[in-house]
Amino acid sequence: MEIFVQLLINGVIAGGTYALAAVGYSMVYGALKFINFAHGSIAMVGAYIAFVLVTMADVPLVPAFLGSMLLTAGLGVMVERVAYRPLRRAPKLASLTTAIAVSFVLDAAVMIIMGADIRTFSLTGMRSYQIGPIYITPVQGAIILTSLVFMVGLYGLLTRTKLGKAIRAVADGISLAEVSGIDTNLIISAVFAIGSALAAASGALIGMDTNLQPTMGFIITVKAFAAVVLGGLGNVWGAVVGAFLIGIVENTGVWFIPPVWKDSIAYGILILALFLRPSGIFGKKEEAQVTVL
Amino acid sequence: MELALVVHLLVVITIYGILAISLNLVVGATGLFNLGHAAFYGIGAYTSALLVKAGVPWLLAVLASMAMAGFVAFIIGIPTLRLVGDYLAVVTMGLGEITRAVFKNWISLTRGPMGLPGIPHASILGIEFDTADKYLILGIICLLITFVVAERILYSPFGRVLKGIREDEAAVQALGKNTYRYKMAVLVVGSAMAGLAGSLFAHYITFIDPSSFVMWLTFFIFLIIVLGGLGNNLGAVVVTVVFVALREGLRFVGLPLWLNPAALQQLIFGILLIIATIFVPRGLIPERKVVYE
Amino acid sequence: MNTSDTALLRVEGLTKDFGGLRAVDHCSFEVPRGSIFGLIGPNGSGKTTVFNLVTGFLEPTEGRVFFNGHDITGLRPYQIARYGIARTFQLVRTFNRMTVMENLLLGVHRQPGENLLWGVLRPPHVHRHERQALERARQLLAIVGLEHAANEYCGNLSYAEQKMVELTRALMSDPQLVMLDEPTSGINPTLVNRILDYIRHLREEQGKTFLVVEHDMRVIMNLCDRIAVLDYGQKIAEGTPAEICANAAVIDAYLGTCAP
Amino acid sequence: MSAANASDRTILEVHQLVAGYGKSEVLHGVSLEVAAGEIVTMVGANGAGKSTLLRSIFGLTDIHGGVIKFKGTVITGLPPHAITAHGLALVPQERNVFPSLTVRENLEMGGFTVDRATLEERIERVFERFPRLRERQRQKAGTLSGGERQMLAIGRGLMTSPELLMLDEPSLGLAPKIVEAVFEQIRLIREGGTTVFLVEQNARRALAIADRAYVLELGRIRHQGSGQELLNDPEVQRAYLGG
Amino acid sequence: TPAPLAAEEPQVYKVGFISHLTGDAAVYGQSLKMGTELAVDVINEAGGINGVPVEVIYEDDRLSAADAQTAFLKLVETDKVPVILGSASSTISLSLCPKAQEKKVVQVSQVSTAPALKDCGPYFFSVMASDTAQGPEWVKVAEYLGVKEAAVMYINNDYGIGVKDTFVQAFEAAGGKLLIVQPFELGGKDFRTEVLKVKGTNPPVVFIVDHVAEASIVFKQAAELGLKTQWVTDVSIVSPEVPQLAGKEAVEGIMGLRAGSSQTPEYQAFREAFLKKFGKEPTIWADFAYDAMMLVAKAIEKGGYTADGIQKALFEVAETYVGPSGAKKFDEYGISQGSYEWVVVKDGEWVLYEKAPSATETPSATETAQ
Ligand SMILES: Nc1ncnc2c1ncn2[C@@H]1O[C@H](COP(=O)(O)OP(=O)(O)OP(=O)(O)O)[C@@H](O)[C@H]1O
Ligand SMILES: Nc1ncnc2c1ncn2[C@@H]1O[C@H](COP(=O)(O)OP(=O)(O)OP(=O)(O)O)[C@@H](O)[C@H]1O
Ligand SMILES: [Mg+2]
Ligand SMILES: [Mg+2]
Repeated sequence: MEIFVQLLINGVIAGGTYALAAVGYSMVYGALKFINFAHGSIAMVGAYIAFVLVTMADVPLVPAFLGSMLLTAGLGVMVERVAYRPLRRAPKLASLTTAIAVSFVLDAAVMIIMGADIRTFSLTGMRSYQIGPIYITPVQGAIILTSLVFMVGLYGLLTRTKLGKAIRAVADGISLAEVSGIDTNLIISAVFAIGSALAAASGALIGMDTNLQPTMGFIITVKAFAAVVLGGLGNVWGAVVGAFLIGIVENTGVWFIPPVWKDSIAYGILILALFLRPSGIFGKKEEAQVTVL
Repeated sequence: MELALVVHLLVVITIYGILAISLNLVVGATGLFNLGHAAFYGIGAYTSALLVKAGVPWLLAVLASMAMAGFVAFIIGIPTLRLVGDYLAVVTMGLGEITRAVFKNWISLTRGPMGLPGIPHASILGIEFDTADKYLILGIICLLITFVVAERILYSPFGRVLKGIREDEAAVQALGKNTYRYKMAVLVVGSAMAGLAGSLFAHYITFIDPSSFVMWLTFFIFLIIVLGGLGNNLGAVVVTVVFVALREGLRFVGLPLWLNPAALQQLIFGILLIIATIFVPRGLIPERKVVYE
Repeated sequence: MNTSDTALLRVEGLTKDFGGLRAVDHCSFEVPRGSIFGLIGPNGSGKTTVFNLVTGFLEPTEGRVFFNGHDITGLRPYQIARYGIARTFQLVRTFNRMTVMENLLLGVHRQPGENLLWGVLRPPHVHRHERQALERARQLLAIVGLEHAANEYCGNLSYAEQKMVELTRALMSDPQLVMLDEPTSGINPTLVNRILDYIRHLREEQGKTFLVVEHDMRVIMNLCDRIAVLDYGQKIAEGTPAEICANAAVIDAYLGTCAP
Repeated sequence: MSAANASDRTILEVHQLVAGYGKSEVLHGVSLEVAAGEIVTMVGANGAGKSTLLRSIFGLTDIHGGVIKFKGTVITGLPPHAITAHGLALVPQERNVFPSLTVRENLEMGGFTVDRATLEERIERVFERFPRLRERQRQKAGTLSGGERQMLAIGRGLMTSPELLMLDEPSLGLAPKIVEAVFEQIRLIREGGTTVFLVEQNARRALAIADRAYVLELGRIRHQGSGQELLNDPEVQRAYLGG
Repeated sequence: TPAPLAAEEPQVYKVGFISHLTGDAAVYGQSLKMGTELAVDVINEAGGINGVPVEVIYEDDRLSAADAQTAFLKLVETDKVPVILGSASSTISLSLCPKAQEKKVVQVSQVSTAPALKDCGPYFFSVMASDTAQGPEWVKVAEYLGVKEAAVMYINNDYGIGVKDTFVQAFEAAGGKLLIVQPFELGGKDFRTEVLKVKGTNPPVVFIVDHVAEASIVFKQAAELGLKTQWVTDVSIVSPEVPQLAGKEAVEGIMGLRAGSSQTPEYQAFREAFLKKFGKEPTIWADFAYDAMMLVAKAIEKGGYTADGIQKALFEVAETYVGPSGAKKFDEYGISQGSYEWVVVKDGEWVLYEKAPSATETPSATETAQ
């Protein structure tokens, strides 16, 4: 029994890291509706920026964390300018191409600058705390908490604020948004800034929980993508639920099935879920038929 | 570049060319966002390698590997082809990874991560394709056959239905076509072609292991068809040549050692990719317009 | 099966709920074979929803649809289309990255070349069918004045031109029943006249049946044999154009005035 | 109204506009003027380039030549949102609502640049004009019926209280009573001081309320005159009014 | 006697190098590259080989068999190298070896250890002992610790499976009982559940075969989850990064096998030179890469700059060679013998395991040297 509580917690911790990545991912997806393949790589850069600030520039943890979010936001805006904006009116798959290319570039750049070595924050005093039968570290707590805070914040941003509605409007029809007086370039820059800052946060926290490698972005992208789709595209809380679901399923699944099938379990559940609900857990089927008029 | 290297690269090009053409049928023509293509390539490779090692003639083995890849595609298609867009993408990505997990963990059959060494060269009726030069001839023949078949598919009334599905599946249904069957047909055919490529690969390199069939390969082929021009087979082949030449050509640039040449090659490749996509967002040779006199 | 000889399409107690909203409410009507039947009603009264229910794009909450005596309720759209029902969409759904001609050729049912094997091998009968289809497409394009655009991508056409492509595409399959959702809105009045003439021609010469949704009363009153009126998903009236014009409820809910 | 008279109060001036999509040219040198307070109608065959003209004024096409001036300022080449900021509004013919936003959110986006209080007031006005929209205000625009959608599109265009409102076939898909209402609204809007540029296939009605009108044919202005003149012109009648 | 020279003596001796320099496993390839670079520096500073400097051409295999072949052909056909170092992964090395045999190019792998490599052919060499050698050494550790019950954790790749299999076989043959044999996936970052399963069996000792990246996470998460046990690791975890990455507390007291010996003057010199050149502790397997390059240089010196010359000379020079990773004497298949030293983490550093009996019972470096 105790074991199962810990298993569940393990799943929640893993889910938290996925959720963190998924929130930022769904932000960008919500505006541009393309698989932002570079998301994980941007998260990776964010992690390295935080790492450099903490271990090389001796910046305290929290300011370093925020600083990395800020700098990575700038990077996101730049990436959008260079690689996505010129393709705004091109087919979506063209943006997927440049997104993959951006991840090539970022991964390689970090490898050139920082080397391929595995890095770690070497945080002191990061022991795990035992609460009843459960073991959890402060970083892991922070991961879960941050992902929930980000989710609530982003949900509020998208549904309650003018910016959020403008983001959805841009996603729905860029020309019409322009004609309505919305400066779409500005909005999309904002989306990338926020999305990349969230990515940086996820990268840094994942890096603190485990370690950093220039190639760590790929798996972040994949898990975020899977979580977002499972939750139902364009749905912030769906993304988070999807992420926690994947985390929990993986971890409890591994208890019964050899861990070499860990990813397969996650994908299996994903496939099953989409078989039952082709538009994701929270995606609305009726909306998929919107155009039938 | 020396001749032997050129011949080798040409063989690689024929194999990737077949992959590109086949993925193009599924993605470019029909609009099915399939991220699991590498799995069918792997199924072809393993089927063929295992059969030939068991004494089956290559010609039979390659047919079997195409049949096997097609059959698996059929099974996979049953639950997944109801899905659209990114939902399909994530599910095919998952199935691709599950397939790879099978290659990796069905050790008694595939030797798992240890890989399958000593695969005999391809041979037809006693003609051994045991040198790269001979193999190139075989590769070109297979590429040509694939090309011709794909062209005939694309520009047939059948292909017209595929394009219609890409544009608006529901509208095609309103015209009395069972779109599910068309999608299934093209997935099976495309996957069988990938199986052919897999067989060619296995008997060329003579060693296969699960790491040759990773998701990255699918993305790589994706880049090729997007830059080639979705729905254009010639573009796919031309860009395969350009890609392979460029990516491998960068090895000859003589980048300074202190700058980490391998990573720098990746970086340059990524930048070139971004530039190219921005210049030809619809691909090098956009889809050919079907003109009726 | 209660087949009636005259009705080609029969709708019985059709109902559709969207969440809490009842878009179509126990709606019943019969479209006689060889007639032009009008379906009118205020915006949002459920006309398009009826179309979607009949053609299998939506599943009814309640009620049944019969075509030629066959119960077609709940069939998939392509199955229903194969019974001989063609439709257009209120918001056009042409295949934008295909040419006008390709759009039209897709409209033909059961082409041998649409089979994978025949498509690749293309024996003579495939070519023959293709030629016939081309011939027919050209005739139809001439009627709507789009012959010059045959090889133009549909996405590059104006709104009304796309609408014409959709109309002709629906006719390519030689359907028994043609369901048109606002076929003339946005079309230049001069061209509208030509299209109406052609619809009448198809009815007279080929005995085709039409179910037409339209807001332009000149079109409806001139064209239709019978008209059903929907309001809030319910059928509030049915009759000849003259009867409808004289119906106070209809005038009140929908028409304002009526001059057939 | 004479041309000279018009130019005094000219609000929109299009001079020798050549525009199209990529390499294909649709407008081959269109010139027209709209004076403040007018209703100007444009009619023309399908595919003549009417929508292209409106899109070009809003910077949504590729402009190869010519000048567009609004109140004396050149607006050619500005991004669309900047043009909107000058006081123009466009109700496009297609894709004229945000499908995944609710009706109310669509209206809010229409008034993106307007402050909160004014916004509420204007939304209220739109709901008064189209009561159907009030009933549907929390529904996603993508699930509206065709006519409801059109009402919303018009409502969205009114949110900025523009100086010049450009409508691309506003009566499309609307029930007869609503068409009445829309044309009535257009008259009221003009009386409220807004200039209206109207593209319509419902040409008789549109010409009837127009002060002046243009006929566009194959990307060129073919006729121009007062609404009544064109209504009575036999050639126009035959070609564009259905005889 | 001077070796037979090639017709025209080149200005520089080019040596090929193939490994994963980008992508997921780049850390290993880059590490090998550093070791190689250091060796090249040492050789060239000493005046090269008979006055001719050495140049290594580094090619990326991107962990793909097809790309590895491209890299191989580029090196062989364009750069005309008679000898190639690499690759890091056994599978890529396996995929290359038929081509190397066919083209008669010497392939010296630094750290590929799959047992199947011994069938490659005469042109293949590996400077690291086969996986099969580690299992029996673990059994010795178990005997020394006096445990009859243990758990095994292994990484699910060719290397992990190889070591695990030989250990399981030997341990059970010696009457040991395995409480759990727990695999985990390469490239993972979350091994909490795997660790929890192992914890559930309360093992006195856990034998783990893994790579640096994953192992450091396993140790960290095991500590977080309160798994208290005696860890014993394979050779590829005994690297200074592991205590750094996992955190000192998490790895304190972990035992491991070191390939070769850190006590030798060769290793100390290597470590110093590495620190000087790269400003950090020697990375994983850099010592093996160093030795591979050194052996090749010696073979060129002795056998001449031809594949056949190098192939023959390699056996001879290895007889006496002792490098930072130990003695490198090749068996008939060109596979180097291994010697192991028991180490333990103290204050975040791997140090010799004091209580160990003569840890190196396999023929030791110094014994074979004459
Ligand atoms: N998916 C949906 N979800 C919620 N409501 C819907 C949905 N689809 C349609 N409706 C509502 O159902 C009602 C009927 O819509 P329908 O499209 O059938 O009207 P219509 O009679 O065709 O109107 P119009 O003449 O404007 O085209 C409308 O009020 C519409 O808002
Ligand atoms: N996106 C586009 N790309 C290329 N050509 C286009 C595009 N859109 C329209 N066209 C061409 O421009 C011409 C004018 O189109 P436009 O939409 O302006 O016509 P319109 O006068 O508004 O017609 P309608 O009455 O049908 O709305 C058409 O012939 C069409 O072929
Ligand atoms: Mg409707
Ligand atoms: Mg128009």
